[in-house]
This record gives sequence, structure tokens and C-alpha cells, in this order.
Amino acid sequence: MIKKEKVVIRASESIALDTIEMVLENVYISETAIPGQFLHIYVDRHTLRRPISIADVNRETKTITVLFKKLGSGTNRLADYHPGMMLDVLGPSGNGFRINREDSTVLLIGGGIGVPPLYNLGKTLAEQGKNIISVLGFQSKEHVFYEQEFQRLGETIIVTNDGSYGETGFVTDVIDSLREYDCYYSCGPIPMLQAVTNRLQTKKGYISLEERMGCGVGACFACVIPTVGEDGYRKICKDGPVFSAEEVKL
Amino acid sequence: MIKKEKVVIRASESIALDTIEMVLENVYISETAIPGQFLHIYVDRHTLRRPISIADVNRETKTITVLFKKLGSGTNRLADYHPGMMLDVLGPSGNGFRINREDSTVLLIGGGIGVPPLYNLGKTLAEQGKNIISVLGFQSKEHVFYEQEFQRLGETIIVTNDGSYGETGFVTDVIDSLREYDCYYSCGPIPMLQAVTNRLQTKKGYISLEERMGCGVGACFACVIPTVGEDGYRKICKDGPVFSAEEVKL
Amino acid sequence: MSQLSVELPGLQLKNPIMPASGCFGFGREYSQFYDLSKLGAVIMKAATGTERYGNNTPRVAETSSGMLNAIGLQNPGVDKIIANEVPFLAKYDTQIIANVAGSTLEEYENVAAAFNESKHVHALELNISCPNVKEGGIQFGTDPSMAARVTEVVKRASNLPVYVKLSPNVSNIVAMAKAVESAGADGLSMINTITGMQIHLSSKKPLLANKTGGLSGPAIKPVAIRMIYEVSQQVTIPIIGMGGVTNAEDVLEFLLAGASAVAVGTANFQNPFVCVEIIDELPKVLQRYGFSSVKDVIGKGVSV
Amino acid sequence: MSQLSVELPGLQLKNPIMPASGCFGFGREYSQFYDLSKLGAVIMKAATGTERYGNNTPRVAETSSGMLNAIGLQNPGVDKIIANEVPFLAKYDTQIIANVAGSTLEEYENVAAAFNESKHVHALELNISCPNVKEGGIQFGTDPSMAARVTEVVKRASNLPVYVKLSPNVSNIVAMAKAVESAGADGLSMINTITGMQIHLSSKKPLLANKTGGLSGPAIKPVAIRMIYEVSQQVTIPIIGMGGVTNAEDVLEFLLAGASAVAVGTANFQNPFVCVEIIDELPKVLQRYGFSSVKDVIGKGVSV
Ligand SMILES: Cc1cc2nc3c(=O)[nH]c(=O)nc-3n(C[C@H](O)[C@H](O)[C@H](O)COP(=O)(O)OP(=O)(O)OC[C@H]3O[C@@H](n4cnc5c(N)ncnc54)[C@H](O)[C@@H]3O)c2cc1C
Ligand SMILES: Cc1cc2nc3c(=O)[nH]c(=O)nc-3n(C[C@H](O)[C@H](O)[C@H](O)COP(=O)(O)OP(=O)(O)OC[C@H]3O[C@@H](n4cnc5c(N)ncnc54)[C@H](O)[C@@H]3O)c2cc1C
Ligand SMILES: Cc1cc2nc3c(=O)[nH]c(=O)nc-3n(C[C@H](O)[C@H](O)[C@H](O)COP(=O)(O)O)c2cc1C
Ligand SMILES: Cc1cc2nc3c(=O)[nH]c(=O)nc-3n(C[C@H](O)[C@H](O)[C@H](O)COP(=O)(O)O)c2cc1C
Ligand code: FES
Ligand code: FES
Repeated sequence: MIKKEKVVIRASESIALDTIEMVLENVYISETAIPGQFLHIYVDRHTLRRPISIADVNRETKTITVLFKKLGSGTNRLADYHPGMMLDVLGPSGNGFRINREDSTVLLIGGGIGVPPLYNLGKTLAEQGKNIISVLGFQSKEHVFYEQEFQRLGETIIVTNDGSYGETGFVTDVIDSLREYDCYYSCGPIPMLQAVTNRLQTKKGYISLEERMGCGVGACFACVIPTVGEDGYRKICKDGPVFSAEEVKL
Repeated sequence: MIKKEKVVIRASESIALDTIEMVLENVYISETAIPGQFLHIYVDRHTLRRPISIADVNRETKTITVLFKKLGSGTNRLADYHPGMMLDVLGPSGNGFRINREDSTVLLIGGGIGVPPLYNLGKTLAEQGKNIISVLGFQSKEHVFYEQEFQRLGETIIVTNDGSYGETGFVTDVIDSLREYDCYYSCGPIPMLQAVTNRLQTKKGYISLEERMGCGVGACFACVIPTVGEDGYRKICKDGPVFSAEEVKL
Repeated sequence: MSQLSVELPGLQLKNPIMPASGCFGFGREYSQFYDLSKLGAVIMKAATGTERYGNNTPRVAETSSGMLNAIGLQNPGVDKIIANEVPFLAKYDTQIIANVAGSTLEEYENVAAAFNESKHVHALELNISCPNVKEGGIQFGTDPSMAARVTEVVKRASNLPVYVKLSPNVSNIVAMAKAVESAGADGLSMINTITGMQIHLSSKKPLLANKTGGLSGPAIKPVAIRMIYEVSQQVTIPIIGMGGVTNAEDVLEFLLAGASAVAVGTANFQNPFVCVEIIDELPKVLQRYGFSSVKDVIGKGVSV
Repeated sequence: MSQLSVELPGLQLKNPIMPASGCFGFGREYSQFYDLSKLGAVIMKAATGTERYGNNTPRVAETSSGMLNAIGLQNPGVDKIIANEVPFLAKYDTQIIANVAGSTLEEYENVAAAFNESKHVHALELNISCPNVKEGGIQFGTDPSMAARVTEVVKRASNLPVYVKLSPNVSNIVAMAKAVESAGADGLSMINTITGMQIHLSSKKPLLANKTGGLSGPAIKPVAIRMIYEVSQQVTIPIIGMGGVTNAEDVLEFLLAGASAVAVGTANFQNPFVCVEIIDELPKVLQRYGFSSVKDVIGKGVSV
């Protein structure tokens, strides 16, 4: 259940170009959050909250880690917050990734700031004894983060658009040459998700989507996405952000 | 000349009910400000700057002291600023008090948060060897500030509306019974200034006025006051805030 | 409680606070945060004759002290609302106001008539002002005679008191208000959003898929206060005020301007508890400014 | 420099930035802060036929991301402006735009004609939209045929290009723009302030002595962008855009929406250097979004 919680910032660090890792302490959220859920964060001087995925959870230290990119006014302001300060968040929000008991090898496909929720997922999957292959795409070398963290979970391929690190090109350029897997999970920019879901039409897969939000709780109809079937639409904030790949029209 | 300056907050302290004393360091303003001038202070999240009088200047430490009352959103926000932080101010603004060489005894009549500019004036007058009588009115005991500071300048009478400290009533209740003086200076709420200027019509006097401001530099015509004479009006931010008592229509 | 209570046509409000239409869905989501029985009323999301998907996304943008929205009246249609949503809200001890929208006179008529079938709805809010509907809804909101016509049609079709929600995008708000009052409106609801736009610098295009959207939030409060102040002196029907309310002092300002109750929209997004926090704060704020009750404040700011 | 330059009827702007009327007086005060020659142009405070004192104080109030003003066209009268103010501004290498106001057609005509006598004024901005004048100025701003008439009268009286400043307080801004274009306007200036009000809780009265005032600042930017976007597609005359500009990215947004130059009002009060800081920032911002010049941006956000 979503609650309005105060979280304490325990750490805030730049870990790649314009990319901040923030560790937040809160009992309720750290105990209840599942992979794929997000926090809807109040940033002072801003009318609307900012949705940011939960990248990691530590139930011992009661902390949640989020990673965000400084893109606009809200994330830049958030980057100014320092340890010791409080944040007002709604969370844990959204549905989270579906994990299928029968899958033994899973593929994680992340693009840019879509990578963070996959880390929390990967850790959980690894704890359940699944094999994990990760393909992570970034613009260039300076944008790469969490490479070692993912490597600890399993085979990890980094792709940069400009070839400044790892493979060159897009994540879709390498996913054909991978060994077998049962299911994929992907998060990243819409064009990437379109390319991935197109390429992997025969595979079972789950994607996590972004959309501009008003309420973040399902009340305002700001964040809808049309479904493939008859039933019209889903709300990304409430029914998502994770959908099965064949459920929604990208 | 008004400049846009950064000042460093050196101290910020509550000295009476809802009343903050703030010490600000800035070379230019501390070297050029004269009594009666004000600072036009930018407070973040607020469209308009706040005009606050200069209550004291220390040319050795290069500091300016301001005193302000937490009345609304801007002054409450300003009270949150702490030592070490910077403020963006325009100043020194306005004309300042006129000091007449021939006066040997002067009367200072302050009301509430109108008291601060009189302190800077009183110190300057005292340095010039003039005798100073101060009558300072406050709502009640908890609002009283700078009593000792004024006492160091000369005879000081405190009046509280509710009689919880000093004399009871209004400043006008005590000014008839004072010894002779050559000139008075007054700052406080409009009703007080009206009462004072009415009562002291035969005296030479100067009053410092407040009005809601836009630009604070004389460009927007927000802060005008009609004059008694033919020439129409004065701008409080530029031609004032100090006027001779018979110059303007209160 | 009676310190906060207000009676309006069809509505016994235990307090003057209600979430604004479109900012609270049908209450389900916010019922996880608090007991909806605390609210004076709930104004539901707009209902149209049949289900609507609305505009493409992006549908919202942030602005200085405000936001733009172009939802486009997405809703499941009046029948499903009556079947699925009203019964949920009816479980709470609060008043239910149905927001009625449409593209044609007939659609307005049908939606209004449909709500006669629901025992739980206490009043209709007639949305003639949604700026995001292309098919014609907009014209009702800016032309006094069209506004009067739709008001008449809905009044004829409905057994419930009708509050007409006025658009601020007009030259003469008083003329609009008088036109719908003459046409039989039981109350007014004002203001809806002001039409605005944001251009996305990187894509060089309007950010919202619908290009324009409705501006709401604290940015528009002065416009709402002005219009309510002007209108309340020229009509005798009560006004539900809205536009940028975020705290109990704002509520007082709306009441002084002549509103009899106050709806809170955008502020719910920033703080899902805002309505109940305002309700809790209101007695203290009344006292601070020397009022003994909400009724005591209404219209006190209007010159005599 | 030519990267920033723009040519408009009567105006050779070295850059598209100018202070908005009423927010910069006649330039004297801001000339202590920087060299006015840096500005593309200066729009002077409104001029009326004779000296005006304006409204009582308080004349300004602060709002969320904005402010209200009801100055009431205080100015020394057109003759003193020509005698004392224009010569001061003429010392600077910038363009001078005179803001023309009045209560009657005759007053507009006289003020416009008077500026023919000044060699230093490059264009007129016809203020038909000041919401704070009671005598009738307002009616010109909300009625297309009245707006056309005053435009014709001023065009006939003046040798200078005329930019008509539109009021946003209308149902149909495009109709207003087309009316003044047909009447001979050389350009448009938009938007003026949106009529608003603030009620002072302690005194229970409207805070401004004039009761209503004009809302300006970032709060109104989305309304300005929407109106400029709509109008720029329907007229062929250029637009000077304004309403809430505080930085170079805002300027880009106005240019994309279809403005050819941009005026900065309220932001001068917060930061007296804002105009020059924007001018300095503009080349970087153009580059960041892939533009080679200001001319290159104008209207690029308008759908094709
Ligand atoms: C479910 C979900 C999870 C997300 N997880 C992350 C994450 O872990 N790390 C991360 O860096 N980013 C994440 N995002 C994207 C993040 O929300 C935006 O980058 C952020 O809101 C931009 O805010 P801003 O103030 O910097 O940008 P601005 O452009 O100034 O924001 C203006 C408005 O647009 C909205 N907005 C802008 N871009 C996006 C976007 N891509 N998605 C949604 N709203 C947007 C903002 O929330 C705000 O309301 C996520 C988005 C969603 C929907
Ligand atoms: C020349 C001058 C000198 C002043 N010196 C002092 C001083 O030394 N100490 C002090 O405490 N106060 C002083 N004031 C008053 C002070 O400016 C206001 O109390 C303050 O601006 C209130 O801001 P706020 O945000 O708390 O109130 P709000 O009511 O939230 O302010 C809203 C708007 O109204 C304006 N405003 C409200 N009250 C006043 C007022 N009395 N005068 C001018 N503008 C007002 C604010 O500046 C702001 O623009 C002075 C005013 C002037 C004009
Ligand atoms: C996301 C959103 C959706 C809205 N949907 C509706 C609606 O369906 N019907 C309606 O009459 N008003 C709708 N409104 C307008 C609000 O009810 C309200 O009139 C307006 O937002 C001003 O109030 P606020 O500033 O408190 O948000 C909507 C507003 C927002 C922000
Ligand atoms: C204090 C003040 C005075 C103004 N006076 C005038 C005026 O005399 N003539 C005019 O055409 N516009 C006047 N305006 C309107 C501005 O020129 C401008 O159109 C409006 O403020 C929107 O721009 P902004 O948001 O950048 O301030 C005034 C605005 C303010 C804030
Ligand atoms: S953001 Fe309001 S429904 Fe999703
Ligand atoms: S505040 Fe602008 S002229 Fe005084």
C-alpha cells in the first residue's frame, strides 16, 4: 500500500555523468517495496512530484537506493539535497515486476536511466537462484554506472552508443547473440523498448514504462497507455509501471 | 548609489517576540550606507524583494545590522536563513535622514518595527555630539528590543500599549511631557505617524514611511505618496523613505 | 462541527472542503490515505455519455506554481460510473457531486438524466468549460446564450440541483454567470482552468499531445478570487470556489471573496492529505482572523 | 551580434530583448545598474495626454510566482515624457518604443500625434489593455471593433509603426488580433496582465486600493505562450512576446511560439540585471538547442 512517508537522506553521490545515487532511510518502504516499484518524490518549489524507481532495498539498514539523472529543474533541485535532509515521498508505488517461478535464466535489458529498477529486480532474481544476463546500454563511457553491481549478478554486457566503452551501438545489436533465456525484463527509453519488444516478439517479456504524471496514484488519468486488447487502457502509475510486453501499445 | 550586492549572514538571532536581528557583512554597503536607508532583500521563492531598514553599520567589521519582524511569508522565510548563507540585496536604497547641523537636541520616536532605522540615526547623531531623547513604543513587553542600546545614546522612554513594560499607552501619550528639543525623527505605523505629526505640527520633523514596493528603485510607481504641495507625489523607495513631516499627505 | 458546516442547494456540507473534479478520480485512490467521510463532499471526475479515452499523452506539464493538463475527459461513461463508482463513494458519510460533461446538448441531457437513476448523487456540476474537448464542449463555456441553453436542458432533465462550472477564459465572467443563473442554475462552480501551453525546447513542439492544456494551481488563484468577487456581487446563487487552493488561509480568502464552499484540485497531487489537513486547520484559521464559523466568513470581503 | 539581431517594422533590434512597459520607468533607474545600450529596445512607461497620478496605494501585491499591480497609468504626461525622458534614453544606442494609453479615442490620438514630434521614438506600443483604468481604456481591449477603431485612429495620427498590445482577458484572442491587424497594426505586443485580485485576510478587504490588479510574472507564462502560438498562426504581422520571462530559455519558448522579440517585465524587480543576463545567456541557449540565430528560432514551434 502506498503511504506518504518521510525518508532521511543517508547518502547522495554522483556516480556517473549527471547521475546521482541517493540512499534513503525509511522503515515502511524498505520493508514493503518490491522490484519495479517507484517513489513519487516531492521536490520543493515544484508543483508535481517526481517518479523515481527503487534501484535497491536493504532490509537490514532499512534503506532504499534510488538513482536519478539530472535532466530538468526537479531532478537538478533534488541533486542539491544533502545527507541528513528529509524527503517527502509517496511509496512504494506501482505494481512491480512479475517474477515467474518457472524461469531459470532471465535477460535484463536496460537503457540509460532505465537501468536502476533492473538492479533491484536482478538482485531479487539472483537470490532466488536464477541465472541472470544483463545487457545495459548507455550513451557513452561517462554515463555508465553499476557495471560491477550487475556483473556480480551474472554475465553483463555494456553497450555504448558511441562505442566509447564496451560494445558499440544499441542494446538490440547484441541481444541476438546471447545464449538461451526464458524471459526478459526491460526498462529504458520508448524507442529502445519498441525495438526490444519488436525483436523479441516470440519471447515472454516485461517492460517498465515512463510517462508524465499528475497524481501518481491513479486518480487523474494523466499517465495512461492504450492496451492491445479490448479493455482500453492502463494507468502507468497504478496498473504499471511494469506491463507484459504484449499488453500495451507502445 | 544602489548596487546589487551579495552579503554574508554573520549572525541571525531572535531578540524579541517574532523579531530577528541579522548581521550582514558587505564592504560596499557598510562603507556607503547612511542612517534611514534600507536594503531591498531577495528572499527565495518570492517574486518581490523585501525592503528592510539598516539598523546599524559597523565600518570596522564591514557589517550592517538589520532587524525585522516575522509578519508574513517573506520575513518568515528570511528568518530561516542561517549564518554563513548569502543574501542578494539591493542597497543602500533610499535617501536617508536629513541631519541638521544646528540641532543640538533631537527626539527619536519609534513604533514597533519602525524603531530599527532610528538606532542607526541615533548613533550617528550621538557621534556628532547631539543630545538624544528616545521614545519607543511597542505592543507589549515581549516585543521590546534595543532598550539598552538606545539608553546608551541618551534618555529613553519605553511605552507599551498594554502597559506590560515601561509607560502605558502610545508614544504620543508621553511626548508632551519631554524637555525641549530642536527636531524630531519618527518611524512606525501610519496611525502613529499621523498622531505624531499632528501633535508636533509646530516642530521640525522627519518621518520614515513604508509602502508595498515593486522595483524598489523608482521605476514602477508602486510606492508613491502624495505631497502637500503642487508637485504631486514622491516615490518612497527613491525620494524617501524619509520625508520632512510637512512634505507628504499621510 | 457546525462551526464548519454550510448548506447549499442539495448539499449538507459538514465542512466547506471538497476535492475538485478530475483531481480525485472517483475517490478510490485517496481512500487509501484517509477516511473520505471527513470530506464535505466529493466532486467526481467528469462523466460523459459513453466511455472516452481522452487525449494522447503527455497529458500534463509543470509550470511555475501550477500545471497544465489536457486529459480530455477520459472516463468510463456515465452508466459505469453509476454502477461501479457511485456505490463505492456512497459508503462514506459525505456528499457526492457528479461532474457532467458532453460534446452536444443531447449528451449533456443524457448524462444528467442518467444521474437521476442514482439515489446517491446529491448535486450535478455542469462542466461547460473543459477547454480540452474539441467537439464543441468549449463553445458552451464562452458564449452566454449557449451556456444558458445547456443549463436549461440539464435542469429540465435532472431532479438534482445544478451547479454550473464556469470557464475563466472569457471577457466577461459576470455575463456568463448571470446567463446561467437566469437559465435556472442552482449554483456556480468557479473557476475551471485557464487555457495555456508549454513548448518543449528540445523537441521544439508543444509539450502536451493536445498542444494546449488547462492551467491550474496557485498560479491562477488571483484570477479565481477576482472572478468570484465580481460574480458573487451580481448573482444570488451560491458559488463553489476553486483555483489554486493549498491551505486553510486560501480557503478563507475564497470565502471572503464570496464563495460558500471550496474545492481543492491540483494540491491533492502534491499532498494527498491536503483536504483533511485543511479541514483540521480551518477552525484555527477562522479563530485567528476573528470568525466564529465558516458561514460567518462568506462574502465578508465583498465591499458594502 | 547579428546572431541575435532581428528586424521588425521600425525597429532594428541588436537583440530581441527589451524591458516591458511599466516595469522600467523611463530607463533612468536601471541605467545605474548597466549600460542601456546593451538592450535591443526599451519600452517606456505608458504615456497619457496629461499627467496622471494613478490609483491609491497599495498598488502591488505578491502572488505565487507572480504579482498584481494596479498602478493606474501614473505618468508625467506625453509632453513631459517627450521633453525630459526621451532625450535621456536617446543618449543610448537602443531603440525606443513609446507606450500609448488613454481613456478616450481623442486622448489616444493626441498622445500618438505628440510622439510624431519626437525624432527619437522608433515605434508606438498601443496600450488598449490596461485593466486598471476605469474611464474606458478597458473596453478597447476586449471588444474587437473598438480595438480596430482605436488602432485606425492611432495609425492615422502617427508616422510611426504601431504595435497593438493585446489583453489576455478575452474569450477569443485571435479575433482581437485579426481585428487590429485589419485596422492597420504593424505588429502586436502580447500579453498584458490578467485581471486578478488578492484579499487581505486581516483587513478582510481586497489588498489593492483599486481592488483588482493585473497579474504578471512566471504564473502567466503558459497563457502568454498559448495566445502567441494561436495568434502567430493567424496573422502575418510580427509579435513582441511577454509574460513571465525570467531567463533565456523562456525567451526561446516565446520565439518558438511565434514571437519575434521578447519583453521582460516583472523579472526586473527581482533582478535588475535580468535583461542583460538574458542577452548574455542567449547565444549559449541558442546553441544548446541547435539554433544558429534568433531569426532561425522564430515560429519554429508552430506546427506545420
Ligand atoms: C515509473 C517511473 C520511474 C522512473 N524512474 C526513474 C529513475 O529511477 N531514475 C531517473 O532518473 N528517472 C526516472 N524516471 C524519469 C523521471 O521521473 C524524470 O526524469 C523526472 O521526472 C524529470 O524531472 P525533471 O524535473 O528533471 O524534468 P522536467 O522536464 O523539468 O520535468 C517537468 C515535468 O515532466 C515530468 N517528466 C519529465 N520527464 C519525465 C519522464 N521521463 N518520465 C516521467 N515524467 C517526466 C516531471 O516529472 C515533471 O512533472 C522515472 C519515471 C517514471 C514514470
Ligand atoms: C523603507 C522600508 C523599510 C522597512 N524596514 C523594516 C525593518 O527594518 N524591519 C521590518 O521588520 N520591516 C521593515 N519594513 C516592512 C517590511 O518591508 C515588511 O514587513 C515586509 O516586507 C513584509 O514581508 P512579508 O513577506 O513578511 O509579508 P507579506 O504580507 O507576505 O508580504 C507580501 C508583500 O507585501 C509587502 N509588504 C507587506 N507589509 C509591508 C510593509 N509594512 N511595508 C512594505 N511592504 C510590505 C511585502 O514586501 C511583499 O511584497 C520596511 C518597509 C519599508 C518600505
Ligand atoms: C488533472 C486535472 C483534471 C481535471 N479534470 C476536470 C474534469 O474532469 N472536470 C472539471 O470540471 N474540471 C476538471 N479539472 C479542473 C479542476 O476541477 C479545477 O477546476 C481546476 O483545476 C482549478 O483548481 P486547482 O487549481 O485547485 O486545481 C481538472 C483539473 C486537473 C488539474
Ligand atoms: C508594475 C507594472 C506596471 C505596468 N505598467 C504597464 C504600462 O504602463 N503599460 C503597459 O502596456 N503594460 C504595463 N504593464 C504590463 C507589462 O508591460 C507586461 O505586459 C506584463 O507585466 C507581463 O509581463 P511580465 O510577466 O514579464 O511582467 C505593467 C506591469 C507591471 C508589473
Ligand atoms: S499520474 Fe494520475 S493517474 Fe497516473
Ligand atoms: S517600488 Fe517601484 S517606484 Fe518605488
